[in-house]
Amino acid sequence: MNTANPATSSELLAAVASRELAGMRMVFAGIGLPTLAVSLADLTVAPGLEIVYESGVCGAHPSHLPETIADAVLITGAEAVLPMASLFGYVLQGGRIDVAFLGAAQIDRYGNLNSSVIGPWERPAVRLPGSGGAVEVMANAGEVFVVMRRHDPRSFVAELDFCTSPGPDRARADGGRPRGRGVTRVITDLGILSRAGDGAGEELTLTAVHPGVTAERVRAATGWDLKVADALATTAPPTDQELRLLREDIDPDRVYLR
Amino acid sequence: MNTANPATSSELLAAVASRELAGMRMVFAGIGLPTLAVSLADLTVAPGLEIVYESGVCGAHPSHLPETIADAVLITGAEAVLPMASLFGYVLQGGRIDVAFLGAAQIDRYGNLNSSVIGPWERPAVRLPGSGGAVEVMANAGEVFVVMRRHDPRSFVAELDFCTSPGPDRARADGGRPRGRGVTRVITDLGILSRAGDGAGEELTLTAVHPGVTAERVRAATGWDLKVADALATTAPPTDQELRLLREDIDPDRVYLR
Amino acid sequence: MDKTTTMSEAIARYVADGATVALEGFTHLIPTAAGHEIIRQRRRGLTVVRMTPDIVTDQMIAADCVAKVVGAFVGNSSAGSLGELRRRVEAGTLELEECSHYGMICRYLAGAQRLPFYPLRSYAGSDLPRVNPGLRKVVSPYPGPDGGEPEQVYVVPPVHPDVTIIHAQRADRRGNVQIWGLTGIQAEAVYAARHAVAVVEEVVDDAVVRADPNRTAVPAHAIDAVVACPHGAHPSFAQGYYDRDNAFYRRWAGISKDPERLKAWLEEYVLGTRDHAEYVAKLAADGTWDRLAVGSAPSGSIDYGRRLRKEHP
Amino acid sequence: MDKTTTMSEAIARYVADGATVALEGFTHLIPTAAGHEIIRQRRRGLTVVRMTPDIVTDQMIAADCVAKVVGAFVGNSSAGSLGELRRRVEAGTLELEECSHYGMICRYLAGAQRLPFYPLRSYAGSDLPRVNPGLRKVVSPYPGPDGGEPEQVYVVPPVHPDVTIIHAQRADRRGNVQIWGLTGIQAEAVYAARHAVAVVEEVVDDAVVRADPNRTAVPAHAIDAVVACPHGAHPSFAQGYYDRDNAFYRRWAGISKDPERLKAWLEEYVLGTRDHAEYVAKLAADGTWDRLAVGSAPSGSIDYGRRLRKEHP
Repeated sequence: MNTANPATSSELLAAVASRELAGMRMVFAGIGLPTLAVSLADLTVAPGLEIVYESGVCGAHPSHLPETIADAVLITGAEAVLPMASLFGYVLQGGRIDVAFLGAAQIDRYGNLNSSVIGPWERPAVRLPGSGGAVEVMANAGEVFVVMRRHDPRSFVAELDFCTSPGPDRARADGGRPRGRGVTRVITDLGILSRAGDGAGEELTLTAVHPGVTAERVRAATGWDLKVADALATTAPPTDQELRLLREDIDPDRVYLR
Repeated sequence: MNTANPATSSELLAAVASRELAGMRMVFAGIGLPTLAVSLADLTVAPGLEIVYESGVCGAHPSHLPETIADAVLITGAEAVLPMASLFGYVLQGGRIDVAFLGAAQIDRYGNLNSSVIGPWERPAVRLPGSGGAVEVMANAGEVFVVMRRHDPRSFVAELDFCTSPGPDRARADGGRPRGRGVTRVITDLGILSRAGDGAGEELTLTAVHPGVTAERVRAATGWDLKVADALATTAPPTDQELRLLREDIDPDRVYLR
Repeated sequence: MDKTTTMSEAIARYVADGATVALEGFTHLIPTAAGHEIIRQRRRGLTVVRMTPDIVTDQMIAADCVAKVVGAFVGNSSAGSLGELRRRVEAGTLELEECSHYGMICRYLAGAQRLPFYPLRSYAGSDLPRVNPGLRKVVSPYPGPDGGEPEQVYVVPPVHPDVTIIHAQRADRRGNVQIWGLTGIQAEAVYAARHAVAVVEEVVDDAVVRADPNRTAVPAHAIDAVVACPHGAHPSFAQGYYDRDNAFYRRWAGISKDPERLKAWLEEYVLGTRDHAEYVAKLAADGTWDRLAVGSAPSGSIDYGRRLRKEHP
Repeated sequence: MDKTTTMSEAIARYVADGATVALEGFTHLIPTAAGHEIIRQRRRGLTVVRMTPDIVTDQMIAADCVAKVVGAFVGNSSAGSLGELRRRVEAGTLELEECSHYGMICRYLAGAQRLPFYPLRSYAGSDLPRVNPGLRKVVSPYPGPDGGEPEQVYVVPPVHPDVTIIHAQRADRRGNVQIWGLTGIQAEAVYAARHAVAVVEEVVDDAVVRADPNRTAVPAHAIDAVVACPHGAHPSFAQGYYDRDNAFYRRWAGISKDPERLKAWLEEYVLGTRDHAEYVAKLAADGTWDRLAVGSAPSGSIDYGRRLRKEHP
């Protein structure tokens, strides 16, 4: 660890997320921390990792850090640009995505996500952007990682105000046959919550805390009675190599490392 | 009429078919006589008529007379080439075709078509090519013209051996809601059979005979008790202009004017 | 047939009060200039169909053109909220039909293919079907993958806009539209619609289009009007023509948060300009187009081949 | 990852006895050379899936590779019959699953989209559902267009080939496949399959592909093997590379009508050649490639643009 210039919270999140991508081949990701995590994984634990963007871009080779999933720099020099019907139909629903990153305003203990409203849908206190492709990503990706910059009880709730993107338990109860395991990792500013995602009724469990964070602090920041793993780990902080790659190669202008 | 060099049967068929295209905008056509008819109509009664080929070509400007619906000369210089899923899904099933040309081995009095087998399907006496896109064309084009070079009882049958491409009556009896009117014109070497196609149970009726052909001869060549229109017309032979266009501009090598 | 016309005429002709109007373009090639002209012509009671209702939708809502929004992502990209849309939805004064990205895609696919429904593997377990009664289930007529119970899947109904408006890099006068970079869902949105207007950066000679027919995303037979309108996608971008105005997206969060500021912005930039050319000139003054200018990255040329002999090979 | 390999290795690896093999390419870019290698490797019991089973299918049937054909048009284009296919179907010794063009397209669409069924507006009133039990009906969950009875539509089941083989103009070593001219149903057939092999006229540098990403019909993530095989689509054509051998199509009617002549043709041209390069050399001797050579018709180049400034616009 670079003790002269220690890791910021964003750098920690990016490094931790990148390590979870070991062995993955196809990632469905948005822009921001996931971009950093995937770029770092490509240079470390998952060489050849390909990001697919819902805009249709496959095999991007951007000249600049992209600001949106449709940034012109993702297109110029890309290996392929698919129409959106093909991207969503053949690549995502077709079952070719190993892991996808999602965000949300609320998450519950099973990894169900709300990105639609705070309050009642019909007359919301806060109208949020909505699903976008999240409901599709949850149903069709092999597994889903969620990155939450702020771990607090307003986001980690016992009851979602609205379930935009259901995990596999809810999907099966409604007669669906989801392809994937739902949310298997939630990476926050406090630690990592995990689900294997291969059994019914399985809850997110605190499996690691970041250096200096206690399990009690994470439980207090969670709106349900959060389970803690017997073998609770402490996250290894970013290595010098990870920090160097993030700071010098991947995001030298600190666009997402803010 | 060019009395020095009278019209061949192919020229007559092409000219007659072309006149039926007056007022049409989008034609779905194969190669051969339909090509000639559409090209002639574009130069006479239906300027701006567009042929769509099931291969995906729209707005072709071929340098040579095409030999197949996928001929390279249809592609080079075309206005658009669509993937087949778009051509069949959006253009044909989407309901954008005014009229389509089909051929068949057998046709019945309602304009149902067989292009699959002679004899029982399970063990046919003759295995024919099958539907190709014909069943889709019949269901989705506004109307269908059939060109038959040989009007005989083996092709004009009381009972099809197999119904590959049903007209709207059969489709509705099976719960379908066909978009179009089915076969409205059958143009043969003897004359023209017509259906308005706007009522149930309507039969093909002999509405015109070519010069020198009698209604009795057409009825004898037809495998069912063919109705004859009260106002039976005699086909106007190709005009000098039609013959000149066909011979000099459209098919100077007589590829399809054989 | 020459289908070129002015924006003013195209909107007057194809966008009536109360119409269902699809405006498509996913981040790339958003038909902003068309939305502005709809505002100038003070259309009312529109249903706006758009996968990602964004700045131009927010502007149309603020200008009181919109009764209902059908969409999947009602945010200002990742740059914050759409202030006016949020205010009205939270106040209950704007109807929102909430869907998802692939749900919207499938609604266009069903529309384009004239299907009564389109199946997809979304929605099972979601609250979306509870608030959107258009999301329904169908039981497969085949045995399940294990030979057992047939699968159930959700389906969406077709959407058939009265008009779809898209923006593109170029078209010929007949309406063959060529797009590169992200092609999104434009072709499906056009084929689903009763009429379609293509707004383009440039109208080009027939020969340019016909040299590369695979580049044609929408053939002329599906287009009713072609409008030349350079920079008509701003603040979104046109690949190879100008970059996205990310600064404006960020500014919109602030502008749209304050109803008075939003009103002033509309007065100055939309209602206060006669047409998009004036809007473009106005933005030129503060260096917008210099800031968004892009360099060259040529695609290279491929060869379609030409038959050499007269006879068939 | 470099996925280039030889035809021999690609077929040995991805085409097993009894496999379901889709060979796609509608008139254009038919993967003939791959079919010939399947014959050379004496595969048995294959199910061949192809919209338009044609000459290469007839050859594979005659070489006893094929147990079943799934297709929509089993003719030799407009040049006559497929002799061997007809003989065997008429004799009851070859299973044929008969479909239609759009039915096949929808089966690939269902396969690519991992759907249990795909709806289409064909088949009502046809005898095809009587002989193909895969063609079934679904009732729409929405009211009919007039607000009345819900519509019934037919649906088709997905097809999931063990391998799809396509021919294309070019690919990079990773397997990004670029196609121009007729693009057919190749992308859907690839995405529907468990594995996919791209046979190409040329393997090109990454930079060539990346200069024009919209030209990529199939991205690398869907391709397992890339085989360089010039003239591998003969007697069909490769737009811009060589024309269709119409004379050979016409000759095939005669060759395939006579089982002895057909057998001799296979012995000489397929089993008697070590690989496609030998087949190509053999045909060069009688001037085939000169006869099919094409001139130039360049597409022209478009511009993808390049960001000039370091910071975000």
